[in-house]
Amino acid sequence: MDFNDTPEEAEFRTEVRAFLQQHGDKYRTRDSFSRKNAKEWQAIKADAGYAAITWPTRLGGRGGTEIQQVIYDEEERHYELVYNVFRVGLGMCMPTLFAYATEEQLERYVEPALRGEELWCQLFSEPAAGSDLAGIRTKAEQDGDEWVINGQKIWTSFADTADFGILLARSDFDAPKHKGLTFFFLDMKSPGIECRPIKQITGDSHFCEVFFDDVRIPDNQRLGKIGGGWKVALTTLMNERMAVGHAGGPDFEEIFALAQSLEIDGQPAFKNGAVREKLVDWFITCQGVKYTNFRLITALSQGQQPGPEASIMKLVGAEKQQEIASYGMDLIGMGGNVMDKELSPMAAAFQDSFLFAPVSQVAGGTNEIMRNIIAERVLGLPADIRIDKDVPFRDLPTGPGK
Amino acid sequence: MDFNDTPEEAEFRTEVRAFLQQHGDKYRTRDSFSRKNAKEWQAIKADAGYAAITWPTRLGGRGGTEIQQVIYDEEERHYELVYNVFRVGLGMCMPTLFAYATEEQLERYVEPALRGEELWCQLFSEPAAGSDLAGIRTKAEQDGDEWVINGQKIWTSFADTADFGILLARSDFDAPKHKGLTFFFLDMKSPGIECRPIKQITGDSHFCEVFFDDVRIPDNQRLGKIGGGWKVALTTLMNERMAVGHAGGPDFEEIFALAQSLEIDGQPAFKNGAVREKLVDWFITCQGVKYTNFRLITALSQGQQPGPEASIMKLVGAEKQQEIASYGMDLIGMGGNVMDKELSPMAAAFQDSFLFAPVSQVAGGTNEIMRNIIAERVLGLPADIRIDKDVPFRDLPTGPGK
Amino acid sequence: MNFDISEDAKAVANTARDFLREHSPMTAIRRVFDEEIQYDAELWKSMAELGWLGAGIPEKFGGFELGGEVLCVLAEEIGRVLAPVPFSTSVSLATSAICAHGSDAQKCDLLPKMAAGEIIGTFALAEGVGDPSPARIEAVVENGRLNGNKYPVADGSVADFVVIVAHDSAGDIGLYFCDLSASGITSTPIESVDPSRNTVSLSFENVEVEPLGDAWQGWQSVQNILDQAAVILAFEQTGGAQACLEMARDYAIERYAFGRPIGSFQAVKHKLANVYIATELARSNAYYGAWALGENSAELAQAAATAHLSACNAFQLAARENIQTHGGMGITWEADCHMYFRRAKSLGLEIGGSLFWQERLMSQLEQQATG
Amino acid sequence: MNFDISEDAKAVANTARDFLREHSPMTAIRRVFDEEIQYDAELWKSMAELGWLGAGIPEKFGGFELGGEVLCVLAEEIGRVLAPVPFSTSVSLATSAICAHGSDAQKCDLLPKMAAGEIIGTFALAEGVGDPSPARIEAVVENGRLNGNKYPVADGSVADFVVIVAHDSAGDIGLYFCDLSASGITSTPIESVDPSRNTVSLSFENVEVEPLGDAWQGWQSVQNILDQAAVILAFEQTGGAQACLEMARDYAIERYAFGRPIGSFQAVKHKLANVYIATELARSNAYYGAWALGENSAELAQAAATAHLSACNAFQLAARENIQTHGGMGITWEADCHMYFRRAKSLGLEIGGSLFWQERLMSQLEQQATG
Repeated sequence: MDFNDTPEEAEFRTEVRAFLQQHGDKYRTRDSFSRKNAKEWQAIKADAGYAAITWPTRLGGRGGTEIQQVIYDEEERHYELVYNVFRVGLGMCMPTLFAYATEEQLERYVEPALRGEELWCQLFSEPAAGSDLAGIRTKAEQDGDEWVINGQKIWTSFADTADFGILLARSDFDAPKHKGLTFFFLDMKSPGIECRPIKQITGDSHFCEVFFDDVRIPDNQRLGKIGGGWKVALTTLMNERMAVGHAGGPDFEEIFALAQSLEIDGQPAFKNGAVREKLVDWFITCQGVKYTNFRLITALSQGQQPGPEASIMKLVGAEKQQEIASYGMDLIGMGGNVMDKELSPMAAAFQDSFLFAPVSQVAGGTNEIMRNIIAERVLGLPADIRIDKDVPFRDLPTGPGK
Repeated sequence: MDFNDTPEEAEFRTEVRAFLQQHGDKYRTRDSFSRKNAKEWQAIKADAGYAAITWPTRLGGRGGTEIQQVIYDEEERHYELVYNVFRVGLGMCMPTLFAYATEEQLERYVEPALRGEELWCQLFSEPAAGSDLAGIRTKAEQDGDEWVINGQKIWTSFADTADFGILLARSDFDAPKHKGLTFFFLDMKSPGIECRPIKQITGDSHFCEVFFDDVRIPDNQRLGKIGGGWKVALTTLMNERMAVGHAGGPDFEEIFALAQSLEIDGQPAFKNGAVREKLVDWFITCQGVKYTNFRLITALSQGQQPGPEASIMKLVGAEKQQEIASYGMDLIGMGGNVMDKELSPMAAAFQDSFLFAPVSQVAGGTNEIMRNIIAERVLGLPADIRIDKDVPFRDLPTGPGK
Repeated sequence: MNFDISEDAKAVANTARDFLREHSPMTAIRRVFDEEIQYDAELWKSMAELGWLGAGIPEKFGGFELGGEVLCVLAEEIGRVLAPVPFSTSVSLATSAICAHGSDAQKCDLLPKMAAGEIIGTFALAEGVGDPSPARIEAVVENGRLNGNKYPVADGSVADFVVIVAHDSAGDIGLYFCDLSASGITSTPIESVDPSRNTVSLSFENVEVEPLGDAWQGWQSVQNILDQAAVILAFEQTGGAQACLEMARDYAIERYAFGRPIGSFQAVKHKLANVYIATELARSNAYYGAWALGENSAELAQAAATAHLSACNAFQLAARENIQTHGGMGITWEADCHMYFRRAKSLGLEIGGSLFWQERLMSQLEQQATG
Repeated sequence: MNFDISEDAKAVANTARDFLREHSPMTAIRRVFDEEIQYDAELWKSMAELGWLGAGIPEKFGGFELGGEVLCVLAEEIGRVLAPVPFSTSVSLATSAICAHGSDAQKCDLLPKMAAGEIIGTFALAEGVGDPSPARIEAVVENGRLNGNKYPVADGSVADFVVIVAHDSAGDIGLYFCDLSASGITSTPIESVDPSRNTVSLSFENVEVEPLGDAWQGWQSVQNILDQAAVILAFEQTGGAQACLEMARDYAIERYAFGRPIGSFQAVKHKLANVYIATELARSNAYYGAWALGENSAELAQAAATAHLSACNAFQLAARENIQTHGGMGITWEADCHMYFRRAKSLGLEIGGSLFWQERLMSQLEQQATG
C-alpha cells in the first residue's frame, strides 16, 4: 500500500507537469464557466495530446488510460485551468457521436470540438422531465428528409453560446415511454431556436431554457434508429465523468480555519466541544471521501472502469457542502447573514456556498436519485414498481399540474 | 392559555386522587406485564367506575369523556399501577365486540373482561405479515357450523395465559387480499392451540408465537361477515390507544442527571460543549413532545377525537430513546458495556434501554409505517402504487423466502 | 388544561391570514428582491389601521394592548407569507425595548407614532461577527455622543430611529435612542443572504443619542428584550415552516414523474413527514413560549430559547426540503422556495445563532438543576 | 498510487474468509451466548495452526511477522462472522503491548506460547466509568504488588494473563504483567451488553506483578497501544458493518410485503444506501489506518482515530438499520441481528468511547494547525 505513482505513471506525470509549467500560468482562471482564454488553451492542449487522453488516436485522442486522465486532471487543477465550457461536448456529446455518427460526420465535427473551436451543448431535460428523463415531451415530426422539432428544454449549460447540440425528442407519442424517442444533433444557430438564461437561486445564470419552434433538422443528423433514442441517450449518460467528491465551496479546511479565527466566550471557537464534534465529523467524512477516491484511482490504475460506486462522492459532497456552509454562518453569529465580501469572514465564502448548496443537491441527479442508483446498481436491490413502462406515452398520467 | 383543569376536570381529578390514595399503594408494581395483583386491582377499578371510563354505562363503563380517561391515566401513573395485561382486551378486543357481537355475547364477555376475571389477546400478525397485516395466511375453512383454523400467529402478548382471543384469518385464497379475510373470537383453551414464548433481543419474552392445528371455532363466534374481516380489523386497529411520547427508558432528565454525575477531563460531563449540544437537542424534543401532548389533551378536552397526529409521539419517542441510551453508554465510556446493576450508573438503565430501543422502533408499527401514516393521513400525500389489491391472494408474489 | 391559543387571538390570526393572503401575495416580496421597493408601505399602513402595529403597545400610549399572544399569531401569519414589512424589528424588538425601558416622555413621543405606522424603529446590537455578548460591544456613548459601528442592522434602511446597545464610559451596557436623521450617521446598504431585510451597516461619529429611560440593568435588559423577541420570532419561523411544508406537499401532489405523483414515493413522503414532525414540535414549543411571555413567567428565558431553537430547526429543515422536493424548479430564482430558504437562515441569526441560544438554554437548565 | 490491500494480505483474507465461513458459523457464538462455552477453543487452535495468532509476532519469538496489514484483514474477517475468540484482546492489545514494551525474557517466555495458542492474554485499562486517562487510574503497584480494581476486562474469563495499566508509588503510569493464576486476584463475571466478550471484573489484593519491560514512557505508551488497537479494531468493525449490510440487503430482497420485495421500497433502499456509504467511507479510512500502521507513520495517531471513529459510525449504523430492515424478526433473540448490534456498541467502547477519540483526533489536528 502506497501513495506513489507506478514508474509509468510517474513518467507521465513528469511530462504533464513540464507541459503545464510551460503553458499553464498564462491561462489561469477563477471563473470555470468563462470562455475567455478557454478556446486558446484548449487548442494548446489538443496540440500536446492532452485534450482527450482516453480517446483513440484515430479520433485525435492520445489513446491513453483512465489513470492518465486522472493524473492530468490532478495536475491541471493546481493551475485552475478547469474550464467547464468544453466538458459537455468532449465528455458526453463526442462519445455519443463516436458510437452513432458516420465517418464523415466524425471527420467534420470531432476536431473542431477537441480544439475548442466549436462548442457543444446537451438538450435533454425538460420542465416536466428531470429525474424522469424518459418522460420528455419535445416533439420530433418527420417531414421528408427532415425532422421538425417543437417543444422546450431546460437546464442546458451554454445553450446560448453553443454551436451545436445533441437533442433527445419524442417521435412517437403512442409508443411506450422509452420506445418513442429519437436522438439528433443539430446546429444551434438553426432558425426557430430561442435561448433564455435561467436565473438561479444564487442570482447567477449558468443554465438556459431552450425553446424550439418548428426547428428543422436533416435526417442525416439523426443518431441511432427512429424510436431508438433512449438507447443512444444511455450512451451519453454513461459517459458522464466520474463525479468528484468536492461539491465546491468551503470544506473541512475552511471551516477549521474559520473556527480558528472566530471566538466563542473569549476562546477560539474550535475550543468549544460542540464545534469540535462537528469538525471531527466533517474531517472523517472528508478523509473518507479522499481515500475512497484514492481507492477508485487505484482501481483505474489497475485497469478497471469507473462504476456507480462513484455516486457516493457526489452525494456525500453535496450534503457536506450544505452542512458546512450553514454551520459556518452559525459560527459567524449575528453577522452570518452578511454577504459583502469585505465585511464577511473569508470573503463570504460560506454564504455563497450556502446558496449554491441546493443546486449541488439537485444538479447531475438529486440526492434521491443517487440513493436509488446506489441501492439498485451497487447493492442490487429490486427496482421500484413501474407503471410507466408498457402503456402508450400519451396515456400516462401527468397530474393536474400539466 | 393555561395548564389548569376546567372546574369539571378538577372535580373529577379530585375524585380520582381520593380513590387512588385509598387503594393505590397496595397495588403498586414495577412490572407492568405482571398479572400479580392486576386482577384484584382491576376489580376495584371496575367497582369504582374507573376501569373503562369512556365506555357507555350499559356496557359497564362510566359514560365519561376522553379527557377524563387522560386525567385518570395521569393520576394512576403516579402509583405505578399501569398494568399492561388488560390493555389489549379492554382497548382493542372489547370495542370490536361492541361493534360486531350479539347482545348475549356482550352480556357474557364484557363484564369478566372489565373486572380482570378473563384475559383477552389479539391474534393478528404472522411471520410473513407484519407491516402488511392484510397479507396473513392463517387459514379458516368452514365445516358445517364450525370453522377449522390452521396456521401461525406471532407477536401475541399474553397468548399463553389469555382466556380468549380475537383472530383474523383468511377464508378465501382466491379473493383479492383484503376481501378474503374473516374475523373471529375464540377460546384460547381450545384443542389444537399451542403457544411458544418468543425470546426477544433483551432476553425477555413478552410475546408468543401461536400455532393453530385444526382448531375449531363455532360460527356464532364469527364477527362481521364472511370475507368482511378486514373491515372488522380496522375497527380494532382504530381503537389502539393514543400512543404515548415516552417510549420508556431514560429520557432527558436521566441523561442530564448522568451528565451531571460523570466527569470529562476533570469537569462535570455536562460542561462539555458537545454534551451540551446533545442535551439541548433532547430537551427541545422532549419539551416539544410534552407540549404536543398538551395540545392533544386540550383538543380532547374540547371534545375532539384523537387522530393520526399522535403517530409523531410514538415515532419521536422511539428514536429519542435509541439516541439517549446509546449516548449515555458513550458517556460512561469504557464502562459503558457493563450491565450489572450494581456496577453501572443508574442501575444500567441506559444499557437496558439500548437493547429495548429496537423493539420500540418496530412494535406497534415500524418507524417507516409511522412516517407513511403521517404522510398519507395527515399531509394527504398520495398512496404508494399497490400491486396487491386486485389480484387473487394466492397469485400474489411472496418471494423466494416462502 | 387549555394549551391552545385563545379564541380572541385565533380570531385575529384568521383575519390576518385572510387579509395577508389578499394583500401580501409573493409579488410584494419579489418587488423588494428586485429592488423596486424597500418594503410594502401600503401593507404597513393597513397593518396600522388594523391595530396590529399597536398590538404590543399600552392603550395610554396609543396602542391596543392586545397582549403577547396576539403579537405571536400575527408574527406567524407574517412568517407564512414573508410579508415584507419591518415587523420583527419595529413591532417586536424596538417596541418591546421602548415599552420596557423608555421614559414616559419617550413613550409618549414614540409609541403613538409607532402604533399609527408613522415611524419605524429598529434595534442595533450586532457589531459584525459574533453572538450577543457584552464583550462584543465596542460602541460607546460618552457625554451623550455615540461612536461605533453597528452591522448588520435589519430594516435599517427603512427605519426612522434605532435602539442601540452600547456601553458608557464606565463600561456599563445600556440602551440608547437615536434618530436616524441625526448628523454623523453613515448608513451603508449591506448585501445580505436575505435581500428583503433592508440590511445596513450604521457608522456613528459623535452622534447625539439619548438614553432609553434610566432604569436598565445592563446586559440583563438586553437579554430580556432578546428573550421576548425570541418567542415572537419562533412564531414567525413556525409560520414560515408551515408555508414551506404546504408548498412542498402541494407540489408533491401535483408534480408527476414516472407516471405518478412524486408524493407517492417514500423518499418524498418520509422527508415531508420529518418536516411535519419538526414543525409540530416547534409549534408546541412556541405555544409554551407564548404562555411564558403572556404570564411574564420566570420560565420565560427557558421557554424563549426552547421555542426559538425548535423553530430554527423546523424552518431551516422545511425550507431546505421544500427546495429539494421541488427539484430543478426549486433552485430557480423564479420559484418562491429560495425566499423562504434565505429567510429561514436569516431569522436563525438575527438575534444570535444557535450556539448562543443553546448556551442560554443550558445555563437556565443548570440553574434549575443546582438551584 | 496503490491504495489497496497488498496481494499477500488479500490472499490471507480470502483464506480466512473461506475458513471462517466453514468453521465459525453463527452457531459458535450462539453457544457462547447460551453459556455452553466461553469461546471457540477449537477455532482458536486452528487459528494458531494457520499462523494467525503469530501474525503480529516477530519470527525470532515464534511468530510469523506477517505485518500490520495482515492483522487488519484478519480482524475484518473475524468481525464479519463475530468469531468468538479473544482476537482484539490477545492478538491485538496484549500482543502489541508485549512486542512494544516487554523485556527480552518476557518476549521469549510469552510470545511463542501466544503464537501457538497455548496462552491467552488480555489488557486491563478500564476502572469502571470513564474514558482512557491517567487521572482515571487508581490501580497502584508498590514493591511489586498490585492493588486495585479493573473492570470491564473483555476476555478476562478466558485469559491466562493480563497486561495491566497502573501507576507506581511515584504516580507514574506503567504497564505490568500479571499471571491470572496469581493469588490475591478475584475474578467476577460481569453482565455485559455483549455477552460473548467473557467480560470480568478483576480485583487485585497485593498481587505479585512484574513490570512489562522497563522502557515505557508513561501514558504515551498506553496511548500508542490504543492507537494500534484502534486501527485493527476499525477493520473488525468494518467487517461487522459489511456483514450487517449484506444481511439486510439479502433480507430486503427475500422478504415480501404488499406483494413486492421490501427492498423495492425507497424507505428501505435509501436506508441501505446510507449504510453502504458509511461502510465505504469507513473502509477507506481503515485503509489509511493500515497504511499508517504499516509505515509506523507519524500520522498514526490521526489515522487511527479517524479510522476508528469512522468505523464506529458505520458499524453502529449498519447494525441498527439491519435490525430495522428485519422488522419484527430483527428484534428476536433467534435472529443474528442483535449479536451484531451488541458487538457494534461494545467495540465502540472497548478502548474508549467516541468523545475520547474525537478529542484525540482534534488534538492531533490542532497540533498540525499550530505546529
